[in-house]
Amino acid sequence: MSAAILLQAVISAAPDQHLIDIGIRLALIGMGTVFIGLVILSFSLPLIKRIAEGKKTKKVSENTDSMPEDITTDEIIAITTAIHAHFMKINQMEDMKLTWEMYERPYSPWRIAGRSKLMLDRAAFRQRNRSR
Amino acid sequence: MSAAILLQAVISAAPDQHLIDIGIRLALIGMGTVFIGLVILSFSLPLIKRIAEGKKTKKVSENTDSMPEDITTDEIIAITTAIHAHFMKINQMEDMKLTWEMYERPYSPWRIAGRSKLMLDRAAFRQRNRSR
Amino acid sequence: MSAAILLQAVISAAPDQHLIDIGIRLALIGMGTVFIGLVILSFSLPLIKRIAEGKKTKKVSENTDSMPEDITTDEIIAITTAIHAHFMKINQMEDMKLTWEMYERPYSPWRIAGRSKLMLDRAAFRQRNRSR
Amino acid sequence: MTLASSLLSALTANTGELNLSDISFASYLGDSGFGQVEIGNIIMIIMGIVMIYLAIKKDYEPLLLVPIGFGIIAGNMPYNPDLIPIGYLDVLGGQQSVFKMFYFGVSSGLFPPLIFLGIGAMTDFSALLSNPKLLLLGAAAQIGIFITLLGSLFLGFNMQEAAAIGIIGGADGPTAIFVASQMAPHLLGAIAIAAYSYMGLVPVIQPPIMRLLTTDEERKRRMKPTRHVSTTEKILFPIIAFFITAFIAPGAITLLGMLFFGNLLKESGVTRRLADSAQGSLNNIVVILLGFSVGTSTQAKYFLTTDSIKIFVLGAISFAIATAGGVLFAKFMNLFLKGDNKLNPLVGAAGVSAVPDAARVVEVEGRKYDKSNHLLMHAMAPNVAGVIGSAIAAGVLLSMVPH
Amino acid sequence: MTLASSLLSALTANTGELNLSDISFASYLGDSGFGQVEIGNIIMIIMGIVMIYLAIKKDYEPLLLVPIGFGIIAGNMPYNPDLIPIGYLDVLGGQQSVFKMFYFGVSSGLFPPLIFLGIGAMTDFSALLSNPKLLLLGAAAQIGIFITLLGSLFLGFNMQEAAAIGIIGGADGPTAIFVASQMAPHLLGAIAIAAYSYMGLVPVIQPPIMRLLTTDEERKRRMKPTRHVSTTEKILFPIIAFFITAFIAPGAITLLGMLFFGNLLKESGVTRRLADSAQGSLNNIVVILLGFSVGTSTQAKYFLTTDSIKIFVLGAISFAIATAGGVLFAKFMNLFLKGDNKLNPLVGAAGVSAVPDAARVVEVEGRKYDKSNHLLMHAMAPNVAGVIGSAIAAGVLLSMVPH
Amino acid sequence: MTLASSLLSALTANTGELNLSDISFASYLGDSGFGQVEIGNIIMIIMGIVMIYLAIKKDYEPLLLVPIGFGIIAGNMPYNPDLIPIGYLDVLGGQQSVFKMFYFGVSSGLFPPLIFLGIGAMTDFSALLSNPKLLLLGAAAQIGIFITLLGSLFLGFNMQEAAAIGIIGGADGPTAIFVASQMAPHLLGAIAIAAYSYMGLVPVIQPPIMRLLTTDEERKRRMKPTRHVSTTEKILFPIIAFFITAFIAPGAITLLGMLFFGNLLKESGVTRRLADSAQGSLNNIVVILLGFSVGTSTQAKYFLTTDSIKIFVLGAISFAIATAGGVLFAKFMNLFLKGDNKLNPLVGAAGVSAVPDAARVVEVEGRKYDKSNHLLMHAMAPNVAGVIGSAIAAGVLLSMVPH
Ligand code: NA
Ligand code: NA
Ligand code: NA
Repeated sequence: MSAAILLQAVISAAPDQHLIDIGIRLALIGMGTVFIGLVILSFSLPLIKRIAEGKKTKKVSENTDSMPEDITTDEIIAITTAIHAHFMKINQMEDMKLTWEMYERPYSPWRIAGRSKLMLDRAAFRQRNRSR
Repeated sequence: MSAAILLQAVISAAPDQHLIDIGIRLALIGMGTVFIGLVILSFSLPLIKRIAEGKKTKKVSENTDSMPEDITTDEIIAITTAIHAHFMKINQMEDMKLTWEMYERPYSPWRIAGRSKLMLDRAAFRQRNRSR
Repeated sequence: MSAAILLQAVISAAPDQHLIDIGIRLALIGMGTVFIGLVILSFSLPLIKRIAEGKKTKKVSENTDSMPEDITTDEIIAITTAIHAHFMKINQMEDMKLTWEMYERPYSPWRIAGRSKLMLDRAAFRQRNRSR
Repeated sequence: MTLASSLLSALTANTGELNLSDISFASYLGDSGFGQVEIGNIIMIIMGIVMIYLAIKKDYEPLLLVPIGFGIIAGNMPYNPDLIPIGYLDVLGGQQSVFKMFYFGVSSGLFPPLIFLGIGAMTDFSALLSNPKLLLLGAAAQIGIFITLLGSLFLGFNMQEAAAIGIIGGADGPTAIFVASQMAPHLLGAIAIAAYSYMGLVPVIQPPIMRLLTTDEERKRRMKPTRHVSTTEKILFPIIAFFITAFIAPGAITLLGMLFFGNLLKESGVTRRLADSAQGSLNNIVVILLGFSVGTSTQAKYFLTTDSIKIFVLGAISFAIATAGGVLFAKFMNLFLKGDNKLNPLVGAAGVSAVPDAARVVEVEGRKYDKSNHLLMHAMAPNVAGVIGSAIAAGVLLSMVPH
Repeated sequence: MTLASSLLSALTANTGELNLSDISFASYLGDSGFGQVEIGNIIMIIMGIVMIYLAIKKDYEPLLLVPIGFGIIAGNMPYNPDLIPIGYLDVLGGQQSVFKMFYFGVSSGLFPPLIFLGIGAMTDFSALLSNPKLLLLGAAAQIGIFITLLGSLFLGFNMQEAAAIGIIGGADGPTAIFVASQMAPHLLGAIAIAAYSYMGLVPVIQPPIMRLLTTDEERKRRMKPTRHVSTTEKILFPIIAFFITAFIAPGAITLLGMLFFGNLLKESGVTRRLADSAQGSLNNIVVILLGFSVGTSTQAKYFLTTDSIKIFVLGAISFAIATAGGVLFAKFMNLFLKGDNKLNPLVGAAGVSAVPDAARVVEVEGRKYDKSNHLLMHAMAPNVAGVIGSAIAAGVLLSMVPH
Repeated sequence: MTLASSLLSALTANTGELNLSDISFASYLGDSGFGQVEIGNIIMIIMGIVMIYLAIKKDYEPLLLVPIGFGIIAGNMPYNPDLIPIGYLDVLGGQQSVFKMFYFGVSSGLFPPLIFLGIGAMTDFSALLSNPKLLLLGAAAQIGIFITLLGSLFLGFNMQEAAAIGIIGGADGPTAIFVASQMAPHLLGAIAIAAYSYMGLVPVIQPPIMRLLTTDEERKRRMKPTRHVSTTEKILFPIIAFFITAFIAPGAITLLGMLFFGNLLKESGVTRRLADSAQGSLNNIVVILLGFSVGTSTQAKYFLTTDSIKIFVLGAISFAIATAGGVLFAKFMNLFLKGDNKLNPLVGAAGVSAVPDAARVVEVEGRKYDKSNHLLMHAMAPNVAGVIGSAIAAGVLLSMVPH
């Protein structure tokens, strides 16, 4: 039932492999973009709240500290990293990595991923404390 | 003041007899279609009532018997037959009959007309009884 | 700060004198038309009131006499004449007079202007009386 | 004035090239109403004012006659068409006039079906459902259409024109406009004005004919009260009625489709907000633009022709014949009906359509002879049937007459 | 019938030249529904009636299914296209059919953004603002789009067609129509009908999948109440959200721009009357015309193809996958969430969009297992996020697939 | 970015021919906002946000500035125009962008007359009817138009452009758009934004000028109460006023025709439902689309030019001159008026149009010097006269300047 299995099934039986290959890439980029878009949007929501409350926006790292009840940012990063890695495993990983490296400095999603890896640990730690 | 007299007046004085002839045919077919359309629609109304009431639609012959208060169907047929015959007398009767015979089996209006002739007698009979 | 001074300033510094000349004419005709349009409209308003009241519309000259509280007609003429003369002084007065003379009989604004000159005196006189 | 015009059209040709000598109050006056006015414009403007007067003072179809009346005034204000595109046919330098864009809704046939959508969404077909035989009166009154068609041929119009003129007898403005837009666009203005004018004048035209053709006893006759109609019947009706009428007259699919669609939105009970807008804001917007556009299309130079006069004469006759047709057919039906099934023949006059004015005229006339005899509900049945009937007639003409 | 048709098309060719012998009741019948009807039309008309029945009896998206259903009936009534332009593609003698003019709003892509304007003006994004992590469910459910895209390629559609078909999985009618109008206009009818049908059938399709993929304990789980959202947040949201999403998916600027514009009109507090019309009369008018037009575009001769059948099959699968995607992703998120932050995975099903039906289904399902557990507000967050998500997906496809 | 663009435009050229290597996250990013953004876009987007802020926080003409502001944001979001048609001028593969279709209402000149219809249907001309001499103030303020016209010529614009820019001084958005659409379509965006911005800023621009040109005594002057105006007068007014103004300035027939038509619908008393829609839903719909379209037409690459800057400077000057013109002319009129007929010169400032903001500014200023002195009703007369006055001015320019 997983998306990966379905994809493989489709690929193996496909009549025009070239088109299917492009389709898979499109699907990966599309699904990735949807996730990135909505993740950034979900990041922006606490920011909107902050602006609305008239407070100065502090640095993100402080943010999370000052809002102990709002752990969504960390959680979201954790989840996103996982889903991201999941999609990446399926297909032309190296190929894409290569392409991304060209753009790494200004927009690389890897930097977010890397940073979120760290946060994942921190978030997990903090959650354990809270859930006691 | 009757339509027939007016028509004759127009025809006799018309400058382009050909166009007037076509116009008369158009008028007859048009007026006939308007009547046929609205007659069929008026027939359908008791049917709609029946469907709305959730009853199974019985055969039309039984219908009229089971609804003694609703005599409109018969009356309408009687009236339609008369108006139909009236229009038909005016003009190229045979010509049209000929054309219609080609189509008689599936859609012939003559079948309705013939059937309504019968019903006219029945309706007239029943009405006499009711009006006592 | 007066419009005339500004106009002169613009004219003197203009790069394409031909276009500026046309522009000035346009401005004069345009401003004149706006005033004429709204003046005629303001004249029509007492007339509308009269019609609405169901009275027969008397001659204009009688109008002003029969409505001592409504001195607007005279006042407006006085004001219009003044503003008209003001604009006319600015520029090609003779030139325009020439053109207008061709059309003088049916639509000449001069006739209105002439008549309003007279009225201006009358209005000034009456106002002096009233303001006592 | 000719001089001024030619000077300025020369001016227009050389866009951007302005001559100082051309810019004068004199040339401006030549292009203003003072220089451009013609007697035809004045006649039309007076006609527009009369329409507005009748609409406001006499309450004759004000929703149509006020927009049309003002449209006539706006369409006939004098201007120089070489300088500015204003009129309903004007295009200048590739830019259409705004009135032409409004008029597209009329000339393309787009507005009439939208009006029918609104009519459907505001019409209650209960009266018709409870008394099927009254449908026939709505058929009979369409004789006005076909007699007028023959009369038009007789007066020298060609077949397309005659068909379009005939539809005036249907007493249904949107149908008349729709057919005219497809069959005889050059007569659309006159046909539309005639149709709407006579619809407004229904309270004037019909009563004498109704009185002439009925006896005092007939006019006092009372009719059996109508029965209650269930919601399910009302929901089924637009679907089944559309099926039947569209099958018989495919040319009427567009008009009847929208009519019954609007009615289904109203009766379904689950699309209230759509029905509200169909008969509310959408209908109002279309009525404003349609009425105004029809008015602007009466520019004197195109409108004041002998054809227009013929159309007005034919239109008056067609309304009279349609009314007579309805009344006489009701009397004819009475030959077959007995006892309290007999019809009050006044009800036949409502078969012309002109919803709901013709039905109101029947009510008023009936109460002149018996103050407590209310015919309105009975008259509504032939009234709405008349709308369907003239749409079917239009459908037949649209599919039989090549255009 | 072929004879009658050829006779009359000959007639049409010689416009104005009428032959007496051609004008007969027989030829008229040949051109009426009786002569022109085909089995395909009957099938489609029955389909239209079924849609109207479901809309009225079962309350499945009636605002869409009633107009579409009646449009299907109107679009499939038989007629002779050589005589009268009626169908949604008909042009005759330079005159477009009215249905074609209505359909322009669909084929040009004009109607969907106007619908989005209305959706924006009626949507309250509070639920989403108060619970940002639920946005991810709206992302996850879009897997339906891309799996369907691959499935479509697999079934032999080309890339443009596959992209358009995929969007059915977004469960968002206007988005599906918008993409199809740009990418695969020839499939627009089938895609639109499939999208709206399955949106109507959400209460039928989703529950079994939701039950299959969740445990009893999960279905009973309660979620933390949502927090209060200030007016300023609501005003800032449409501007910032538009900025982010448009930056990431420029292809969605048209749709998302109108969505967030409508929302700003609603939330600004100073443009109440504009918001009222955007979500009221304008929305109603567009819904009427869009639904009806989509219906008329199902003329049997173009619609009844194997492609349409494939699209319906793919559409059903895509809804199922999208639902599963949302539910499974909620369970996946629970791996990272602790205590009362854990999600009730039923809420994931609302990620498909189909606002607000999918959210309502979640509420209903949740209460089947715990009568006092209200999930509606929680489900609204992924529900509206799903709209944004599928618009982003559409934007990606519009800008990556050449068309 | 240039590489990515060229790669993908090559891709577009071979529609249907997709290369695997072209489909990558990198190329996608290149076409997204990240790759396409330019500094001009950011400037414009900030401007849009400022407009929305002013509209919401300061209540400056929010019905216009919110749509325009969001339109600016939407129109300046970066995208690759070789891939997707989004901008207000984009056509790709024969498909117009939706924003271009919206913009048609602006570029064709269709929207402004519809706005005038709505203004007419919501305006009460009583104030003007009860005090005819205040009409002259509405004439005087139009000096702003013609001085600006001369200033524009002086700054190097051609005659058509100068005429269009001049109309900004009329303080009437729809009139400015209408004239610009006919005379200088390439400047329409800048002219519209300038006109609406300064209309929003009327409470900022006018007061200092009003204070500068008046004495304390003048500002405290009270005016005679207005008289009652009968219904018949109100009905006659739109017809007679249209007749007079259209005769004198035929170029204004379109605008003034719709204005007075709307007013007749309001005052006739028999077309209430048409007036309601004219000033309600129709007006709202047009305001939404017009504002948004004007906003989208400020795409940085077309908008950020020295011409735009000149237009903004000229616009500010023209508002100042118009205000001064109105105030000074009131003082000039006082030379001829005696006793309690004398005017409070503040009222002259309302002659610029900008209904009803300018009148409200007069009220506020007046009450600063005498709390119990209400000038609003007196200011409404020159205010509505200003609308008529600038339409006449527009009419003169439209018919005298070849375009
Ligand atoms: Na009729
Ligand atoms: Na979705
Ligand atoms: Na003004």
